[in-house]
Amino acid sequence: MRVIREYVIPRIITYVAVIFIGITVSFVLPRLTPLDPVILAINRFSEYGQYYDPESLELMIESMKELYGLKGSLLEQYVNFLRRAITGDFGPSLAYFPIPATDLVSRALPWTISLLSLSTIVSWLVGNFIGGVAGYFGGRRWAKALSVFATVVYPTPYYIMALLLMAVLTYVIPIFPTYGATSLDPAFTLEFIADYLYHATLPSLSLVVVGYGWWFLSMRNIVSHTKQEEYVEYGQIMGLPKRTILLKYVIRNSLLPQITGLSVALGGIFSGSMITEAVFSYPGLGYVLLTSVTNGDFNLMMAIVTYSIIAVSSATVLLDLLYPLIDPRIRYK
Amino acid sequence: MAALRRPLSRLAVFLTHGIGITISVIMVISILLLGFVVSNFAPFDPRRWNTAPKDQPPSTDKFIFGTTSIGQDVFWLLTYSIRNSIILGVVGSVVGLAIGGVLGLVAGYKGGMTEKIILTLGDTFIVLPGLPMLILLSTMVKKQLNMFLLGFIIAALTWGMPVRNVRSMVLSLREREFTHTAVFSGFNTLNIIASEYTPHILPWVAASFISRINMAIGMEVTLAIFGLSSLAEGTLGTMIYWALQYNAMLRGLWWWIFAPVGMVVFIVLGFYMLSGGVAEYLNPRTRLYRIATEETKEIESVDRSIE
Amino acid sequence: MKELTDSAILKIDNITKIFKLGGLFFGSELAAVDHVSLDVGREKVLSLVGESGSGKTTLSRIILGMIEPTSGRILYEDLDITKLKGRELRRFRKEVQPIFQNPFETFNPFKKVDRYLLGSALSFEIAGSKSEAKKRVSESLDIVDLSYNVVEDKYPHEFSGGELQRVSIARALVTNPRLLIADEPVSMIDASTRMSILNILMGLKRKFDMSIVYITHDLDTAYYVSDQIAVMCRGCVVECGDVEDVLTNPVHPYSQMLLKCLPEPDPEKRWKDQIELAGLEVKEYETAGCKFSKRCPSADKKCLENRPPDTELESKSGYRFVKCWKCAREGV
Amino acid sequence: MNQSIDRLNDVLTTKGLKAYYLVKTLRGGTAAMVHAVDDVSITVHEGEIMGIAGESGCGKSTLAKALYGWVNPPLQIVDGSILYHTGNETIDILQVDADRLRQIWWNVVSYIPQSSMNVLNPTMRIKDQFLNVIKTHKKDYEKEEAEATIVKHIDELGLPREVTTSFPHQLSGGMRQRVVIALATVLDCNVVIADEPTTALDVIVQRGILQLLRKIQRKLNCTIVTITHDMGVHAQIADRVAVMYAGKIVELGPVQKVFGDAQNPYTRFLISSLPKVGDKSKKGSIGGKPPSLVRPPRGCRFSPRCPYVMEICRTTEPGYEEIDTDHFASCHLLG
Repeated sequence: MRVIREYVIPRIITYVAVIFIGITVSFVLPRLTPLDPVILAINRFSEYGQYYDPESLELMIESMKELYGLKGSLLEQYVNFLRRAITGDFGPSLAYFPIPATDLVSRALPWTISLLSLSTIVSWLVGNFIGGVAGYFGGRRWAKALSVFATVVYPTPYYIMALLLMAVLTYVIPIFPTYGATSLDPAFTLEFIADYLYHATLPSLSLVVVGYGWWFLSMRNIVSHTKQEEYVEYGQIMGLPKRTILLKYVIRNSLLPQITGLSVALGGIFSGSMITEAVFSYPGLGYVLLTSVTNGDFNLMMAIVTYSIIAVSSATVLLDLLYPLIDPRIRYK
Repeated sequence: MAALRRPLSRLAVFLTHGIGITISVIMVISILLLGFVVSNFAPFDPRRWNTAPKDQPPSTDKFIFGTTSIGQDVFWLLTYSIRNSIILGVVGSVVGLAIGGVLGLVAGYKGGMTEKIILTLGDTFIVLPGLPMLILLSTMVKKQLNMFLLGFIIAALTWGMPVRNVRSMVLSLREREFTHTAVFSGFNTLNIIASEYTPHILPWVAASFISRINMAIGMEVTLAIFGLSSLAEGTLGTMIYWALQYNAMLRGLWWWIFAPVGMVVFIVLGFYMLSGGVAEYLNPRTRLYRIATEETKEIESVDRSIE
Repeated sequence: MKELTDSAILKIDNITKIFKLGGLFFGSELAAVDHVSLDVGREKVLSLVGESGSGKTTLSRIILGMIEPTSGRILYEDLDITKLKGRELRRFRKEVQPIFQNPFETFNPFKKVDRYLLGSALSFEIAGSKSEAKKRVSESLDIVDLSYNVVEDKYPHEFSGGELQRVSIARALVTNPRLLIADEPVSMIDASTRMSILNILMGLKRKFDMSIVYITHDLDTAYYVSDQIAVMCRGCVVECGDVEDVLTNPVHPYSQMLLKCLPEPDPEKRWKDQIELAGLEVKEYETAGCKFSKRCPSADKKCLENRPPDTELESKSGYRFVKCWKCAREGV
Repeated sequence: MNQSIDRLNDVLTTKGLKAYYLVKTLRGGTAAMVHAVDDVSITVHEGEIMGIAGESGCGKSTLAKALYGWVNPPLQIVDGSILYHTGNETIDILQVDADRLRQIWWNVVSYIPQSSMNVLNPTMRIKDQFLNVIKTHKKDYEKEEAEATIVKHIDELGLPREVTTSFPHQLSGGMRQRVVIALATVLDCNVVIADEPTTALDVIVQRGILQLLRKIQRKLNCTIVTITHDMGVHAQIADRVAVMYAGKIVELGPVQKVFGDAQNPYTRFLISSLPKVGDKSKKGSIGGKPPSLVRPPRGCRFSPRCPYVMEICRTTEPGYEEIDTDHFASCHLLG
């Protein structure tokens, strides 16, 4: 089918290229820096007053190098890193030795994905809809008030919002838990879901509130342009009811760029959710990343980086492929 | 004096252009004053520990913003942190914008294979989730971390977006007729980019420079929460880090956590509104309308838009 | 087309331009300009006439070197435009100047207008110093009935459409060009001042022996201004020759249809018959044979499948061609 | 000729219509009034095609919007009335409230906007855009019946059936223009106001559209008001023509009289000055530029550019007299 050939295949090619370049960059960059992670790890150990005689120190460095995959030239390291990475093996995690890094990541990924998708969808829908309506009825006072709220909320970084919410909703009015996810093991029982939601509210709330600000402002901006389009004026000239003009003419045509906007914003939202998880010690990728960083767990970090790149670019490609189903103009081409 | 009159009158119009702009200008000026002027009057080096009695709540006579559990005066520490965070923000914003801008110009003007390569690279960095990369990089350089190095790391991760924006601007400008007029008037490529395109690209660059400072400050604070920022150096991020480390919130030392968090929100809001105001003021359409109505006493040009 | 060496200032030789539509690798192709060969007579005004999408603007952009042709070449005097570099490119840009459709788009809204006038004089070594440049600019402004102080220190929006287009013509004249490429110079100008610009253009041919390529969709102004005419349809030149011959008794069915559809400003000469409009015009580019065959009343299978040859017809000036199977057969 | 002119009952009359744009300059904030339509009184007969001619900036588009009752800031009606005579009652479209206006639209008068090539909603199929209009303006709306009307109307106008199921970007410019015309005439309204219906089209497609307009007028027996700067278009399809200059009607009358024996110098210039195939004679152009509508010149607005200007022209405005049956003109030469 021409559309498949013309639209799908180039997208897949860029998808693979992006992942490849991303992984290569995240592999090469740290190795370019003059510092050697092994020496760093050794220094950290010796900080706790541990004394090693020279040969055991030598042995330790050798085995650490092996564990960190720092053996041989950059190219050799790169090749066997790729060979192992394709099979999902990033070597063992140093902090939670000997559990393979991949297991830790695959355990944490679903939490992040659920938190991320839940809050992104909510903030996308709410932000766009209210932004669209506020954009259309620009002059009204409530529209201006909403705009001011969004302007204040939007630039606030995720973790600051997380801290503020944590302060207010767990300390001042303690109705939410300060950390952790659910104490029960995951099962599709009502009780588990209720407990899961109870714990996930604060982290997702901070993501939703900041996300809402971004979508509200960008949608209001797009709508203020769309409502000056000729087909909208013609809809009004034809005397169509305001509701039809707002929904079928203004918002429908303004949503299209917001879908591409979503795929561009995914990278940022992903990082944002990781920070929020760290602040709320929510057991997603962010929290695992925090522990891997504090313990200098190099392999785990590499695993997290690789999985995040794959997760984000897959979501972006998925959105790009869905786009023609929504925008008739692309579908026809 | 006359030469001064025009820019001053232009500044006056800018300041009164919108309530949003006036507020944001006041906020930004107060931030810069605090950070770069007031901080020099600190009686001692606020970053050193135990220079003030611990856990003092804010009081009007001695410690207006209170003190920390590690014996630091919150107010003076805050002024230091503002300066460092702003330096970091400016470096992160400018360097990233420069890299992205130049690559965008080259991609837009050259086209062909170079454009495809630059764009794919740029897109990778847009899609790349910044946080893990940032953390990976800073763990590597943890020891020698200073404001400029941190700025460069942030710049290295955020040059993706400007490439795309500048490229699309250059593409549309290249199609415009006045580019061909300039070419046939004998101006070379450099002259065209420098004097023909800058008035069109400037608004975006100015607004984006200001809003990118927010992004850079935000990234540093993120690093600090992970304990990766240069903890000795005083930045808004490190203040929050130590406050969290010593559970300032749970122990009721609200002023220790509130000062940096409040200041981050204040800075970010001020710069965001300023960037919005600058973008709106320099936006080609409104600027043209202003030039038109300023110069011509007659509003001839206004007639033409109305059939 | 026969090689007209001496009397042609510009020879367009089998130029084709194919645009790729759609995806990165597999897009569909559209021949905006399809094997066009045409000569621009020295000190003559040739008008390029056609509807939107006929390829006339693309061809003009190729002549000016703004677009790369897919194949074919264009000779200006002894230079092959498609392969110009360095000094030769500079000489080409000095001697061939463009005039664009929308005066307000021709000048950068944020730049003062005299920058381009003085710039042309200085960068092509017409004038050594600013004062010398100012003198040269005043001379060309004089040709379009404008004086230097009207133009000095002014932004484009401070002029009316008619005035600014005259400034644009003056800018083109500063470098004493040999050939002007005017792309729809009057279509955006209101009727009352349109005639003054057309008269200026015609004056240039007489006073400065300049050749002009006048691109338009408006047959009336083409008849008024030009000596020779080329009618384009979907990328091909279907008929060309002296404007008197082509527009008073056209041979090609497409030119005939164009003339028949011109709304005469005379209530006595109203259209009698209904014309049938093609369903969805998009497919016309893809026809292998004559591009007009789908709408042509006297088209047959041959017209649909293979490209019609260029047949020369006798005429006073010896320059008359048509691209049509029927005309080739009947040898009109 | 379409209808014999003797059936003179009017369908639309304007009395002393003044429509101005209130424009604030940025600097001092002083409000300026752009006199786009200045004291215009015209009548339109039932079942005729009335042309309104004039260069860009003469206010003819503003008049078109006012006639349709589409008045939004900065445009405001300063004076005068616009009366529609339908069947038994007469309505002044400027006085009715919003709901009544909505009933009038598409039932009494419909509007074809300028640049109709891009007025169709890009993400909505043509059929749905028709259904929207019918649902809003037809009292007892019923989907099947509406769909049948659409198909019948499309066939009547000679448009291919698959147009209804396609999106606007799938159609060519000429086809989109025809869809907009079909949209405006789907509910058999009395008056259709078409603002520059064929400007952006090619000559061949333009002829098709103009002949379509004439066919609709004959089939639905409605009145069409066409607004364009192209005198050729008026000559081809209009029964009567009004010429506008700087917000005022300078001449109005049957097309033969206006073209054959133009009384006002500006009309004469508009008709004779334009080049025409077969006529190589040198054409002059009137000097100066269209007058500012903010401070229109005193006396006759054409006086600064009129070759026959007299002293009186610069001081007093010429009257608007009927020189011949149903042929009006305003110029001091007619004195």
